[in-house]
Amino acid sequence: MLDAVFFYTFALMTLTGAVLTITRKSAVHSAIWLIVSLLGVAGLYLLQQAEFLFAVQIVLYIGGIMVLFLFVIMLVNLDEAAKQRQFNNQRWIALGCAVIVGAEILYVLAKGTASLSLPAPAAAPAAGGNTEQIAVSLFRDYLLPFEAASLLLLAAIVGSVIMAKRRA
Amino acid sequence: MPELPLPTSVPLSWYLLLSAILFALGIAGFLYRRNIITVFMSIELMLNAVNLSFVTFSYKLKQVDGHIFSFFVMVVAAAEAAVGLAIILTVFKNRRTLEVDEIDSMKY
Amino acid sequence: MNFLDSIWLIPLFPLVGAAVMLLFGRRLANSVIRILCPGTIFVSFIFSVGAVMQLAGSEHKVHEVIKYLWMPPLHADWGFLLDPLSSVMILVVTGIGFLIHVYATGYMAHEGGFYRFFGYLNLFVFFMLTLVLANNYLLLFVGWEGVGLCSYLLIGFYYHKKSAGDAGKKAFIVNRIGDAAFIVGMLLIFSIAGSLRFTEVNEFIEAHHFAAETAAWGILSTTALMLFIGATGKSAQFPLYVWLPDAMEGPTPVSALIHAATMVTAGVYMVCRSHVLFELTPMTLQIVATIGGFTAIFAASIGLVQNDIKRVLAYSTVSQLGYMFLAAGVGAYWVAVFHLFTHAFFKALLFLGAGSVIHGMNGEQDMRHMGGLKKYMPVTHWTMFIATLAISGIPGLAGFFSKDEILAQVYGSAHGSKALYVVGLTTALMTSFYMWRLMYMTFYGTARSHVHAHESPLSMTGPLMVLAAGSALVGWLSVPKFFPIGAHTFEHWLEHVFGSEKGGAEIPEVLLTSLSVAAALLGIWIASRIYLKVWEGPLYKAMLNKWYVDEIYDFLFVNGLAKGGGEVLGAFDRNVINGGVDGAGWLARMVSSVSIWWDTWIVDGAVRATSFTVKLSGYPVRLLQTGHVQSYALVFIVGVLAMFGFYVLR
Amino acid sequence: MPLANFIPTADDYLRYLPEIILTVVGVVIMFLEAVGGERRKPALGWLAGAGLLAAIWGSVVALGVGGTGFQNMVIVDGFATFFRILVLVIGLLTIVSSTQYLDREKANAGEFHALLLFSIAGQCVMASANELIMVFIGLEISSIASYILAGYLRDDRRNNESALKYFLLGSFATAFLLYGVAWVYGLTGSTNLAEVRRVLMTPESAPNLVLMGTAAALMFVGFAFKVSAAPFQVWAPDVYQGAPAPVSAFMSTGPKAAAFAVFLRVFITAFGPIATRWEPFVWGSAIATMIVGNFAALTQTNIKRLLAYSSIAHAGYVLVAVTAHSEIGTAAAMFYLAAYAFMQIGAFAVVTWFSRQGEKFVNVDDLAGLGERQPMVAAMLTIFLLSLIGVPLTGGFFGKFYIFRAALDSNLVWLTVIGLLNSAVAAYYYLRLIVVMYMKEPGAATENIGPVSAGLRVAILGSALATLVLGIFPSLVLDFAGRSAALVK
Repeated sequence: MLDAVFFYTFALMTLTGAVLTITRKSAVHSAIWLIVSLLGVAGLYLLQQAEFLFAVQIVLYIGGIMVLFLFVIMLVNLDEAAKQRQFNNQRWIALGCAVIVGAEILYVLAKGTASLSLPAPAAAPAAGGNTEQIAVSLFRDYLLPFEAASLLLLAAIVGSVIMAKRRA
Repeated sequence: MPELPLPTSVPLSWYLLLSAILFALGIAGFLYRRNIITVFMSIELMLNAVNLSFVTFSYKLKQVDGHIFSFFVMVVAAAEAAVGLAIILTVFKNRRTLEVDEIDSMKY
Repeated sequence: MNFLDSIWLIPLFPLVGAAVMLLFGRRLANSVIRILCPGTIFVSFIFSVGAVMQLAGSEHKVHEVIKYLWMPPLHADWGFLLDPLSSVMILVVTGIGFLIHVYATGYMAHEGGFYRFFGYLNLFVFFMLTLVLANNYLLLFVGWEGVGLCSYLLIGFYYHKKSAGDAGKKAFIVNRIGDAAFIVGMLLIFSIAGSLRFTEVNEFIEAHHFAAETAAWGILSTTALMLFIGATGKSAQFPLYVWLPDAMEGPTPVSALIHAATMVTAGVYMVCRSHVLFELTPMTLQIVATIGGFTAIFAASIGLVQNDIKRVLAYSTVSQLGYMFLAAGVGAYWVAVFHLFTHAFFKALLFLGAGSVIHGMNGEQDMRHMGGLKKYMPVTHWTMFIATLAISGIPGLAGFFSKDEILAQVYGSAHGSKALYVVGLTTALMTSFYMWRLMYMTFYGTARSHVHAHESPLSMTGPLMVLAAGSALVGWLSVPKFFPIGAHTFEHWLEHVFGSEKGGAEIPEVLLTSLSVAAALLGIWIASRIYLKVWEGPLYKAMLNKWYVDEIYDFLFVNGLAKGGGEVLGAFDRNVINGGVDGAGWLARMVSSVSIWWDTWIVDGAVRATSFTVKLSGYPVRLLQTGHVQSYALVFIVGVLAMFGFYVLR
Repeated sequence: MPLANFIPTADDYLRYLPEIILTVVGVVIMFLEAVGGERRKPALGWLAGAGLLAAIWGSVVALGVGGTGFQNMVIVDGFATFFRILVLVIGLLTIVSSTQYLDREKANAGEFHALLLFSIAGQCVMASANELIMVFIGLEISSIASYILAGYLRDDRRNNESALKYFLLGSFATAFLLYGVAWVYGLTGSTNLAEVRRVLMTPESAPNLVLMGTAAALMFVGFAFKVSAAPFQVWAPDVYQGAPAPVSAFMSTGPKAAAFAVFLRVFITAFGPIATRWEPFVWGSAIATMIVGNFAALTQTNIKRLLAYSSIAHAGYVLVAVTAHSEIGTAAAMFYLAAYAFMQIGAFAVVTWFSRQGEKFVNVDDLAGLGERQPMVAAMLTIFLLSLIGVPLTGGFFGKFYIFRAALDSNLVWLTVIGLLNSAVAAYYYLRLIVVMYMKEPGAATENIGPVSAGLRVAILGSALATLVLGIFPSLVLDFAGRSAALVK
């Protein structure tokens, strides 16, 4: 019962945050509502025993990415940006399409979940907490993606420096 | 750590439905916001929807592979944010605008 | 020397010539080029003659030389096949090609880019020889596209003329449509027979005893039809003929070589090459014959009133190619090849003669400004006279034998019909009319311009004379059965490929021959009545008469009938009163006007429609590519919706 | 399992040699750029080239110890090696054709080369991926580096715009791809391609087909974006037009080839058992792509944009081969991508040279009289255009021929017919370029044109040679492609 309460709370946070993110006029407000939404998602992670991701969501997403967003929003001229028209000409068509896409996904899901037979887990999960399991898995099975991700980050760092630095 | 019982009162598919709605909201934001930064934020919403699905499936499958995939998605999101915001900044420097539909010098 | 095993060298000589021209030509003196380029073709000719003689002497009438296994999974290689069919083709290509090269050294003497012209010309011969010597469809297609490309380069040779560039482009694109069908045909053949080699495909088809697809349309019929559509593109058959008349923008030797003697016959060659397949598909054969017959009469009717000397010949070529397909369509492949062979001589001669006239008239191509050239250009006149007799079907000359045989086969063959025979006979009448109209307007009567015409140099008249001899004599290689003298060499030679003729219905050959001769004579007579009479009279009357004819034309087809029915009656009256001669001319004009109407409105309309389509296609693009990121995203979403909708709705 | 099982073996590292070499060389280049002076700049290009050559060697070595590695994360087989070498060669041609460009636009060479190497490394990761997570990471490495490359001249407005559009739409499409991956994971319990296939093949564990098809459709969005297939192709013209010419050349070949590699790998290996589910929309997309690409190209006046549309059309032909989902289809797609890469890079190399500083001359009419002023370059461009049209004795012809053969083999008659008609339409706009080059009087753009720089000359001649070799001796490449096309063992 308690988890249901938590679920509805976090779900409400997530959806409200998301709706307000895409409707608030000011970019700063949008960013703040996005943080609320991300917090809601983090809560949902926790509900599903993903403690590690919960932590990463808070530290990396909210603490890192969103701060970066806010930083950039501050950097560009905020006053001018707020005065601009916020929604483009195709907004009604766009909304309609987004609704239809959502409806279709929901429909397919609803139709599918009746017969949604997830495969049985291949092996019993190893003992230990979620973070420990992830650590084991990440550094054994997923060692290569982990290393490859470092190349990704390197490329991203170099790229953003090139874009941001002043021309020599 | 003792294993928590499955939350029986909330069916798993609700998480998936929530994720779908979140994804659609992200699409909507991408389609109709004019501020490039907000458009970009909409993508973050979509990625979160994806992560939520991963975690849910992972929970159901009693695996951590989905968690790891989500983790990589976040890493990539961070990298994209850095690069993307840098690109947005150069665009702003050159054009003094953040309205996405004014960036249309090349068309047809 | 074993020429048979050296057939792979035959295409190589012109290639070497082309390579030298295109790489170093700029530094070579014209005198060197003048020797070198025709020289390479001549060497090829020698090799061809040698190989054909040895083939004739050998037991086996098929000789295959495979130089390199090109694509083993497709059974396609750089391999060459010499059999009676390809031997006829290489002789035509190298022999007539050589003469035209010699001619071109004179004709192009004062043009810039001499080396480039000959480079392309040699390249063309290379591809043409590859086409006819290929032992598989794929290599044939390489030659097929190659000749198209060279034709494009050579039509557009006059760079400064925009119309030339457009004509080249048109030719290339129209041919692409045919090529697309050819590729499909080729792929179908591969999927049926598992090979692209002619010998293996034929063996496969014969070994598996495919039933002839008489009752229902099947895969073989589709394959054959695809090949035929490919042929209609290259051989300028209805409705893909439209590029050929425009291709006359190119230099005249090019018209003679490519658009009369060799390249345009590639389609006929290809159909004959695939005769085993076509034999099994009577319905496709029916289409071939019908399209061929229709093209023949249709193009001839347009040719009746053309005033540009080269355009008359262009339509005549389309018409004669129609004859060849008519022959192939009734199953008389050897006759098709025979006509191809004789046609190569007299049509090349006609083009070269026309070129000589144009050369002598300093570039004038409009026959209305010619006349009376006989005394200034005697050699040109006499050689063209022979060619015109030949194409009209006057007994004893080349065209007579082949055309007569076609008509007889159309009449008598199991695939033929009386209706097609009538079409063929009418075409023969028209042919002799417009050819003599050309002769009269050009060489007889009084001169209608102040250009001082002069005879062309020997390098040009020489080939004319050789071709004239050919036009007169080659027909005797295969004469009608009731002829007391003459040989049947050609027929027997090709029997090795097509098999001997099956005994069809009894053909009243003498009667048919008399009819076709009568048609030819009638055409000449009408032409002489109209043009000789008119042009020999005072200039005033000539002008008046011309004006009057044009007026009817204008009235009927330009101003429209509504303007005054009375004048139509008056015009008709005058025509009736003026007698059957003028009446026949009027009728000819009328038929031809309909064809011209088709040409201006439907064909040019198609061209206009193309540019219209191009413009039109811009609009959806503007709608789609707005430059806005979000409308792009919207397109994405629409795509996603479509895909999901597919699952949801299904 | 004992820990020792998880320690990568030496063979594992050998299997990953090309990626390792590229990463190391990339890092070294950045280091040298920082410590080296201005004079050493040209050496960086050489170093990058050497790195690529070494990586090609590395790919061959890797093939020697072929198989799966790193806990099934990668698979090194003929298919992977083919695409690795292809993207490496594309990288090589890009480097030689960009040296003069970077000089001319006064752009920083070191970082450019490093990013290029990273991007290629990402594409190699894609080519050898055996797991959706590797597909995703490889895709992102390649994309992030190319976002930056597209906007490399950051003061240029067109570059900015190009980078922004590419980035926003790229991330958007990636989100769809990821959503699809999430579903695949949820439905099959794995992201390993072989495992996904196994689950789909087993009737008792087979998931709901509607959901599975939708997952495939979502993933298709991501791949279709990368290969610029309709309706996800809309970004390509703007991005290729705006990006620096050598980068456009690279983007329209390298990432496209790699994306087709993973596309084929994922859809044929993993989703092979549900082919009837995805075939219809790939079929539709193939037709739409060919038509949109060719018809939109008809009206273009900007050469870069025209080549962008043509690259869309060519993606459509390859999609025809994908739709066939047979071994010969795969082989045909491989051959076509190789042939296409050379002709496209060659054409772009000519544009790079011709456009002059600031890319002033990029209009079709600017080419007027090129045949007279620079006959050699004009002849080379003609070869590329003829190959793009698909004239025999060029690589483009055999590419198309094999693709349509594969399509007919799989009974895709309409696709074949529409494809062939499209290739007839395509002749129209390519010929326009040839006509302008040879049949118009030289204009302002061709009057004072300088000679071609050494690097570009290598790129142009090399591409032309490759185009002709692929056209005259297609079996050299086709045999290898045919042998390695068996994705399902």
